[in-house]
Amino acid sequence: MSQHYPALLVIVPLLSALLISAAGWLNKRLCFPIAVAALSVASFSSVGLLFRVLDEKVVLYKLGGWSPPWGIAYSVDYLNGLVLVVVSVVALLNLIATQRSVEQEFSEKIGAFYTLYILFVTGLLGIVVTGDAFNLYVLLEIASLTGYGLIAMGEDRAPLATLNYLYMGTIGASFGDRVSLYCNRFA
Amino acid sequence: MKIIALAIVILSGGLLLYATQDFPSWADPASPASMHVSPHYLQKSMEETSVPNVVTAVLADYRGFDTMFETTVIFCAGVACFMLLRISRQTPEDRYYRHISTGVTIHIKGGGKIPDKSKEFERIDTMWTPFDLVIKTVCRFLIPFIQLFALYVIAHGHHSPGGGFQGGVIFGASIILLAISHNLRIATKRMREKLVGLLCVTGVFIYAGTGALCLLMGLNFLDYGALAPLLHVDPVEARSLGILIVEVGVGIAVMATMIWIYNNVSSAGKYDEGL
Amino acid sequence: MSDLIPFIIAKYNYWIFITLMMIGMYAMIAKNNLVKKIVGMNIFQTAIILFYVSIGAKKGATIPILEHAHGDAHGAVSHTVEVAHYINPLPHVLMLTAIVVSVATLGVALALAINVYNRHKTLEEDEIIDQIKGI
Amino acid sequence: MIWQLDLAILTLVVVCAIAAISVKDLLGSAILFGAYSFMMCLLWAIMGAVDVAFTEASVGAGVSTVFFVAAVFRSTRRTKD
Repeated sequence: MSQHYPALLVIVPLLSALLISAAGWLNKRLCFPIAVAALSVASFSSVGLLFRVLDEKVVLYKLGGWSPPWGIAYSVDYLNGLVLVVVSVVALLNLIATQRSVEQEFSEKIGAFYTLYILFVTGLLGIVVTGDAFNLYVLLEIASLTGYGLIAMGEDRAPLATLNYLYMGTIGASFGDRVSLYCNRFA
Repeated sequence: MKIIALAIVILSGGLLLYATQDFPSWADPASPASMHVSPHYLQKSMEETSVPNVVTAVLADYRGFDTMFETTVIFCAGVACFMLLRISRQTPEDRYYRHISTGVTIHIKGGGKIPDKSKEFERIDTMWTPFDLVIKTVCRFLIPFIQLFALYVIAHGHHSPGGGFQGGVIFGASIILLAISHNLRIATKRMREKLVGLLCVTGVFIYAGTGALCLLMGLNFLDYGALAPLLHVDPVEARSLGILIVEVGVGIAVMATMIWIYNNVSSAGKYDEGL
Repeated sequence: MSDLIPFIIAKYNYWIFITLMMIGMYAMIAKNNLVKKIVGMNIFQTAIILFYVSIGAKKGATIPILEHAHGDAHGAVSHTVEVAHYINPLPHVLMLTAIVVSVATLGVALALAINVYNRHKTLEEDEIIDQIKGI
Repeated sequence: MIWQLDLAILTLVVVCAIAAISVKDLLGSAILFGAYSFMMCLLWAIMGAVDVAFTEASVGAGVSTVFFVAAVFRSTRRTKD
């Protein structure tokens, strides 16, 4: 299983975000345990990946079995490995620490909240781990869209501020999109 | 403010116009973008994936991982709209009913209501009262054909323009047409909120689950060749079938999300009165 | 004059792309209404997509769907594919993704605009800021 | 690719875009945005990007316009600029 760590790191949170969303409709009490389990697996595989990186220097994972110029590949080096561990562990601790206040604030929409939170972490992990510029744009959009959803739940001026953030985020992502063109000439 | 904005816009526009000098001229077959990797796609996609539509092959196979996250983006948007707008507790509001046989409209104030099962009265929106037989009948005839076309677009994405996104959006649009031509309550009675939410999840799950199945079968994530033993075909054919499975998942997710966003936006989260 | 027309054809797409992008950007900076800003944002995104599609266009080429006889869809292409005969498919793939992302952003933006309207009963940004300062 | 048609539609696109952001009615703005999207779709069909054009016709000109109209209907048509 250890050769699949880069994929597991992103896929497990994604699949469990879907499960959390389904659990939000069917049985709300399951949301939190699934979220904790997902981030635990992500943290575990990020630590495992860090050890592999320490051995092999650069870990390359070809998604779909296509080699990089034609397909998408994940590449992890020392810095990426370290950032992955930090992001996933902090996200896990944050999730556990805020359990009570989240349940008080979003008692009705707890499934949606945890779905967005886990997808946000997925986006961040993906941004760190990916080795493809256009893939980075898509993951950036995931992180920012879920971010808009989470930020706008705040007090009175939150929606307007989020809307302004959305305009700027979109301009930035669009220019990033063009940068991806120059980076890898459509690779 | 406007003058500053104009200055910024003209300045950056001028810089970009200056940069166009270095661009290859339009429709130049030898432009750098067309020389690097696209020849490989055009020459190899048929023998590697057996899909004639190169766009579908690249979208769902070579760059299938992008497409999976793209479906996730759509799903995120649906959940975010739900999170931002949905109001579950209703404040009592005025309601309008129409007596079906005579067409008399009655207005009930302050949360009173006639039971929904009543055969004599039907509930109407406060802002849209006229009863239009022509629109309702035409839409009722049209919707099944739109849905059939959507299924064709999803299924025929390998050989012609189309695929999961377009088909899913068209299917979603047919339900939105029902909501516009009749009213939101009839549409949500056909597609309940819970069903829509679960379909959204199912669509993305089909995509990500197919990828995870490939991983469990021992190859890399989203390597559809790994499905060959399950489908009893050779690996190249399995890629083509894998693309079809994935497109169906995308179609379901996109359809459900479009309906979900429309329901939330058009009723401002109350699921009561739509457009 | 005869030199001018090929020059215009060669670059006109890019000029229009820049014009549209600047229109969208101007709307996002200078307009006061939130929905107008969202329209501007969408124009901006569409302009970027236009740019990508223009890059992929090829003179004298057809759409990127390979010719195939019915039944031999299984890799048995007898003739080799002439790359110059087909339009570059990669920008199309990337822009399909971008269009879908833009509609997702649009949905969230409109949800936020409705949320703002429900709180402040107006869509004009200056009036909303006045209301927030007045509290 | 017929370059005369291409040039004409490119000009129309700019006209639609300017109209969409300058008209003083949000519903009109939404409809003009739909027209803009449809012109864009035609442009891409001319350039041979059939999949992109199909997506834009269904997403940009269809569903986006419906979302805009729904949002304007739920908020207000009034605008100062």
